[in-house]
Amino acid sequence: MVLKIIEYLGIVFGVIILGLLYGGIARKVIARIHRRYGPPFYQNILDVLKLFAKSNEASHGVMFNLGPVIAFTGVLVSLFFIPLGSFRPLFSFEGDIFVVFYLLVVAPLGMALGAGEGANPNATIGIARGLTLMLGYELVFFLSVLAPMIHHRTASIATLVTVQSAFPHWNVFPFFISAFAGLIALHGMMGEKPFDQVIAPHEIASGPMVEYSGKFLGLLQLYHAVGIIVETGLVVDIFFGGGNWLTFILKTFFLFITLVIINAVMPRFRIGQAVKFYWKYPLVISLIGLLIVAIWR
Amino acid sequence: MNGGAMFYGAAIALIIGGIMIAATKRNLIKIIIGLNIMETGVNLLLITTGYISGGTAPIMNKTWTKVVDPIPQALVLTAIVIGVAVTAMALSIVVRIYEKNNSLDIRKIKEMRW
Amino acid sequence: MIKKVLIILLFVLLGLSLYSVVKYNTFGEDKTVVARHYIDYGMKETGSQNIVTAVVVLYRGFDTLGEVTVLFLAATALGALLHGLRFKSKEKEPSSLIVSTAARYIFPLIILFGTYVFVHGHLTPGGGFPGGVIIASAFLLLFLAYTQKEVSEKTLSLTEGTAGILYVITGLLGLVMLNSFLANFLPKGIPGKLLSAGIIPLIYILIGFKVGAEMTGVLRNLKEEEK
Amino acid sequence: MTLFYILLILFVGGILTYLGAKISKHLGHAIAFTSSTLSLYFHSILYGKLYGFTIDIGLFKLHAVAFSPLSWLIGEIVVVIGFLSILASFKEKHSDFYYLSVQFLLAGMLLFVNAYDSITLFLSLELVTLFSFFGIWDGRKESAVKYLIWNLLGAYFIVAAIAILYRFTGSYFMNEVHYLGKAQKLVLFLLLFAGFAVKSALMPFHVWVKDAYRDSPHSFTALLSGAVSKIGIFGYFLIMFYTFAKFFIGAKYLQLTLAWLGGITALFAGIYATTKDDSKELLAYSSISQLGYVVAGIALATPLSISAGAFQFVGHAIFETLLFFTIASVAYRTGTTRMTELGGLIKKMPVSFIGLLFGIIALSGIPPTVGFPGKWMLYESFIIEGRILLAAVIFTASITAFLYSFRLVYSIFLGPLPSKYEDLKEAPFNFTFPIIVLLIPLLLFGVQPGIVLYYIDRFLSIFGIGKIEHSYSYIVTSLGKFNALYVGIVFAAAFVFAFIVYLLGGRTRKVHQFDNFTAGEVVDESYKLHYVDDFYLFLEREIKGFLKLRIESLYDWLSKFVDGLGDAVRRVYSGSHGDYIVYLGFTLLLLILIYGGKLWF
Amino acid sequence: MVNPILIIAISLFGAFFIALISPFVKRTGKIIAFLTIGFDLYIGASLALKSLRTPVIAYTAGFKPPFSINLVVEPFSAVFLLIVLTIGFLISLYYLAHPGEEPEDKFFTLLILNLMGASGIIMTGDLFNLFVFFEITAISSYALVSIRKQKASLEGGIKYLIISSIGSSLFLVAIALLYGQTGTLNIADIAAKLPFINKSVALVAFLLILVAFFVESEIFPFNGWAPDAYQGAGEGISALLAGVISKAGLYALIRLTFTLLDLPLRSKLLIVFGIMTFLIAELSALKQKRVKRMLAYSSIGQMGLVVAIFGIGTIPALKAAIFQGVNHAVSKVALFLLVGMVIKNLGIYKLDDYKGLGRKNPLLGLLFSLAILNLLGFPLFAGFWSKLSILLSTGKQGLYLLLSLILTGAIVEVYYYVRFMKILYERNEEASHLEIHLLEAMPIIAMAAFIIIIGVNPGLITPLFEKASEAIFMKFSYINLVIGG
Repeated sequence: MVLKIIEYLGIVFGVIILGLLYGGIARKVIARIHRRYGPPFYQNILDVLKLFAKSNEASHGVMFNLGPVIAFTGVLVSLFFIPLGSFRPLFSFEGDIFVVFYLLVVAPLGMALGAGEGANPNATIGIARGLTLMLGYELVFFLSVLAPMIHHRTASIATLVTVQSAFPHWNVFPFFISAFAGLIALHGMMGEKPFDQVIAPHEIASGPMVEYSGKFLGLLQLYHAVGIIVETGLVVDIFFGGGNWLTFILKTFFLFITLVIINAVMPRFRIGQAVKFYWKYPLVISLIGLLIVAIWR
Repeated sequence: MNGGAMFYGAAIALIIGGIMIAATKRNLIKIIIGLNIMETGVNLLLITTGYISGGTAPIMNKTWTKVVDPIPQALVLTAIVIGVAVTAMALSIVVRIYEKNNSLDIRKIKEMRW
Repeated sequence: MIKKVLIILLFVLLGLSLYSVVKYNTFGEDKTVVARHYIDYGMKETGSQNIVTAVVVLYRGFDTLGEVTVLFLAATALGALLHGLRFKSKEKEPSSLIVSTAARYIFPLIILFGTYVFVHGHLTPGGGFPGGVIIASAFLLLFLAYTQKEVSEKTLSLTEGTAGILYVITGLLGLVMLNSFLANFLPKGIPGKLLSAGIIPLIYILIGFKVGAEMTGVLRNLKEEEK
Repeated sequence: MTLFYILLILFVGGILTYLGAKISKHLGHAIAFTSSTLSLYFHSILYGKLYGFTIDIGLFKLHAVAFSPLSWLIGEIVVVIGFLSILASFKEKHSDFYYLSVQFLLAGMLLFVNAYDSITLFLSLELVTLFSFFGIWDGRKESAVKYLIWNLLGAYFIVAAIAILYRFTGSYFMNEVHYLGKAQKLVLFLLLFAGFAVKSALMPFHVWVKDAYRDSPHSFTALLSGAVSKIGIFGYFLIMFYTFAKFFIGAKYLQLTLAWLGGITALFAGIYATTKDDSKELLAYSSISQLGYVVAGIALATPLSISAGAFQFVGHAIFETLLFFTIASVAYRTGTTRMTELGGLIKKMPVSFIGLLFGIIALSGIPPTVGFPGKWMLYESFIIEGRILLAAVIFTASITAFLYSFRLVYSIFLGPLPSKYEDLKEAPFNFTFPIIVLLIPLLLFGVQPGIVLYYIDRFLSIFGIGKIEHSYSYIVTSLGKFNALYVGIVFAAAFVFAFIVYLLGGRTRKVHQFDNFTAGEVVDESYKLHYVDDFYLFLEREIKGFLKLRIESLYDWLSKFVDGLGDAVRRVYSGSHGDYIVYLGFTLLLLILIYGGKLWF
Repeated sequence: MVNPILIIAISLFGAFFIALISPFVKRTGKIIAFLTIGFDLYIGASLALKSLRTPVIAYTAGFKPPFSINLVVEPFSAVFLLIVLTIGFLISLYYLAHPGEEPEDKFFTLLILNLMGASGIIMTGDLFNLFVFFEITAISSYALVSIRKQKASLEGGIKYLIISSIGSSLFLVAIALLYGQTGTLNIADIAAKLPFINKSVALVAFLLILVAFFVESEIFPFNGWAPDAYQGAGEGISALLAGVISKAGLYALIRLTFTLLDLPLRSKLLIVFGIMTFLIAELSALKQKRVKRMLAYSSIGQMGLVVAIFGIGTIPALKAAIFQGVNHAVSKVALFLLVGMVIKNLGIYKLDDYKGLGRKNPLLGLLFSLAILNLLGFPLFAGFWSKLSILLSTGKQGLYLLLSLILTGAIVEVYYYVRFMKILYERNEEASHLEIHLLEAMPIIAMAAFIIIIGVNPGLITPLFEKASEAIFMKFSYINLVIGG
């Protein structure tokens, strides 16, 4: 029992470190593309440590404090329902893809609640944009994920991973259209350019995070780090066959870096444009993907 | 044209003529006259219905041979009285209307509508 | 104009269609059961020589009661409607000497004639209604001749009220004695005599008074408004 | 006969409340409290029993029998919410008649869910309509009129169906429709469905909801949304799985049409909800949207989807009521329900905030609350049945739920606190008590959905529909599995972990809300820091065309048309006697010509 | 010994008595009218009770029908007699505390005679006698409508008089036609001879009778007089029109079309004209600004509905129609009397002037609401059961179009009545307080009690309607009753 708990704690820490490293590498990659030097790849770990070390931080109230905690809780909970490579947390069998969908919402909700109490309109604008954007990408993501699900007649992520365990059986091959739509959705989900209206540092000063500093920002960094692994991991599990811990890390890493590279060269949509974009192209693509599945079956 | 056709025709003509007068005239007195003509027509119709060829008044003294139907006569008696009553009623309303409007024109009393 | 023509057309058509039905009713032929019965047995059953009177007062006496009521109603309604009416009328000229003198002599004669008509209702054509109206015409003459002449409302009211109540009581007596409203509970006598036909002359007398009073009332009311 | 006595208690209690309140307000309150408590108690002890009664009123016999297991469940929802609503309404200003109407309304609803013959059904439906009308009447009369007209329309659909049913079956009992033809069954079914659709505010019969919910007394809105709308849903269950069960289970296209109707309702209402400024209007649309899920679920008529619908419907009763009670408590203190005038109340009304927070969490369907299992089963059943587009529509609808529910919680409780609310206190016990009470099932059924599902199972098995695999904590479908208890445990553990991490950090210091990041400017109240006006303006801009397409405009046109017709028709009465005579003559001539045309020839 | 004649005799006695003493003792009409009508009601009620077991027949002048006029009280006429006399009694009770129209003695004489005429119409077994009583009712109604002597009442009165006299003349033409064919005037006798009548004559006579009594029972397009008469008349008289006069016309219509001339086209005509009236009147009521005119249109509409349901002609439908007729009478009379109290106190006529009255005067508001809700057919009120029976009986015959039209009209009706209720309960500080005399409110309270008691237990009264509808349905039992035995 104790061992089990320690094991889980270890995984959590591992994921956190991994996520932070991904973030750091992303900064580096972007910098290089922008012909800058960029920070070291471990910079994010240092940032978090620094932030947690600070004290005497401004707090605006209980919900303001709890917001980051809930956000972090949200991603941690989702983590336990997603198979991480060969490592299958106990609960990944006890909840399927729809559970994960809804668990993934908890984190943004927590952030939103916390930011809301900060009484900074920038934060709220960011959240409103985030929710609106959600109206765009979530549906696309949902529809693209449905394709392999319907084909394999299961909603359990663990089962999906099992059926595509060998290389040529990756879902991305038969469902490449859906996977493509899913990747566009993932891009928005992760808030990478051109879908970074939520943060939009130059417009609304980092949006929801505007009032946060110190350990709150640290928690949000952690949330972000774990979020990267959870979201890319979900796509890897569904479309790219999961794999053992090494291949899983590699797959998520390459997926993430691809998105980051796109991010680095893109400008930003207006929020209306972004939503409209999702309703136009990816949605149609995902529907075509579903249609193919329907015909194929 | 036999007698029946004549009397019945006259009765119907009176009725229709009376109604027509009531419908088209504007003077209240004329309208009431129209109604009276109509009543007369109805009475004629009733009486005609009770007529028996060659019959006399149904008074059973020594001389009677054939009498007309007494019932319509009784009915008409009643109907006449009722007609008088209605006319009196109508005239009294007209008097009042004249008092209010100083006119007998029914177009002046079209205030209540719709 | 077109409207008027259309209306005329409409009613002419209505008349024609009514006529086309009315002509199915036989004309001048012998009548059926009920009328036959009245003609054959009427005199025996009622004691009245005048079958119309028998029908009016006995067989369909209930109608007649209604009829009286209608007249009463008209008088009352007239009184009610013209109550308190005051025209700013022009000065009334007194009528000419000829009229007023003649009226003085003719008035009692008319009254007498009216009385004769309603008393002999069961024997000869006539009856309470004509008689009453004749009496009222006497009062009309009076009103014409003497413009200032008044008939007391109290008298009229008393007359018509009493007559009416007596009529109802007569009917109720029939109900009490013969178990039928307006039944002839008096001896029938010999048809053709003045004192015959049981309650018929009685009722006709009451009707005569009542109608006389009511019609006079109507006239009085209509005269009144001219003041 | 217990049910009869419950009804009697409510009826007599209502009258006594009315009379008592004439003597003293408190006496009236005491009587209302007593009668609602008694009815709650007596109804609760009926659990698991068969109960009912028959009374002869001369013209008809009224039968009330708990023939469906849902009867008790919905009855219990009704008495619980009724009790809470009455409790909360003591603090509000009401006419004496209000308490009478609420108690009569409860009686009507109890009678409705137990009605065994169509006369009783219609009688109780009309009772519900009338007395909820009086409830809203206590708020604002225009909306009450609108409510009444619409609900009468629904009732008339139902009475027409009953009349036709009576013609063909010669019976007032609802279940004797076997030997009707298919088309007849369809027409009857649709008539009844439309009737109940008005009550449960399914599109396109939803237009009364916005006004009725916004303008009814706040504690009464909870009852309206939590219990009265359930009447319509119970009606669906009644016709789909009892009266027309054999017909409906087989009618695939009909099921699909109705399910789509539910889905579209859920989506459209969700979108409308995001654009509303008034919190009660927003919740009204959210209520419509949530009930759309229910319809979509039960219309699909598989055991899983019915369970989903039924669960969602229990969940809706809990969280929607909770939300309306929190709004009621806010409105009680601040006197407004407009979100633009509120803000920052979390510091002043923590209990209400917690209620609203959990309410919206459940509303958005986030586990481990009561909102999730229903939605989960719904998706699973749609995918299993291959209704993918429908699933997508529902899914989109549930995203809109995030949008509007965040707007709700932010605009009222978060953001800066207007200075006029500095001295605000938490709402009185009458309001916080219902909130706290409703939080219990909200979480309990969230981690132990089986409690509700076992009850739904009884319904499914009695009506021979099938069964789903579940225990108290987990549900299994052919697609996947969901263990609510584990989600709950993981949640707790993760929260503890995250909190520990939080505690690891340095100390914090409390600052005023205006003391914030504003690019160096010093702000005060003259700066509009509360982002509430046109919250989703950019979204509204994108869907402008869609928002213009409203069924209301059709209804407006219709009402204008009737109005104009009335104006035109009454001109027949031209006031001229000549015209009247001509009408008379003309009609007579016409009749003679029609029926006696041969007279002429 | 209860004899139907007594109603007529007592009424006449009362009326003549008022005439007799009014020149000497003023203002006794009120009391005498109240006593007379009360006595009438007592006799009527005992007659009705008796007739449920065995129908009562009374001959006049000691001869059997068809040679003399007879009065018949069987369950159908008993129900109408009860309606008419009860409503009349309540109206006279109302007038005990409410000032009558001037001149009072004559006014009450007219009232008594009007009721007598109505009960005569209902009881008589003779066609021509029916005409006479019909005229008594009509003439007294003309007088009662115009007795207020204001412009509006005179206008209403003269229009009523013109249209109604034409109607009654047409009736007389029909009588002449029928007499010419059968040689008898007894309703039962003519009905028995119906197979031998020339078809065309029967048809035209039927149509004439239909039109004549459509005029009286306010059926479109013969009802041009009705809104004006309602609006112009005093409020008690409007109540009388709604509760007594139109009901008597309705009775005659039903009796003559069901018993006298039982032609197959009746059903269609009654339904078509009835529902047309219902819809047109309800739509017209929608835009009215005056309370009384709105109530008038609603009254017309209700009559149309009742006639349409009578047209269906099955026993359940007849029962429903009678029930609805009773409910309409009760509600509408209550409404008119309430309006009368408002007008007496405040002198207001417009809908908008009622703003806040119900809030300020709880009793008034309550009674208004009760009457309205009953009329609209809400549960716990008697109207619910009658509306329900109507709809069920309509559906039972498969008349779906009729059903949907009724429901459509009902929605319109609900709309304008609830709007009225809304105005009554609107917040208005300037609303005045009403002095309500308890005696004046007494009849309305009695009607409210009736509404609620019947609403909770309709079984108390429906057996009566059941019998009545059987009685009117069985034409031959009536014929046998009058001339068979």
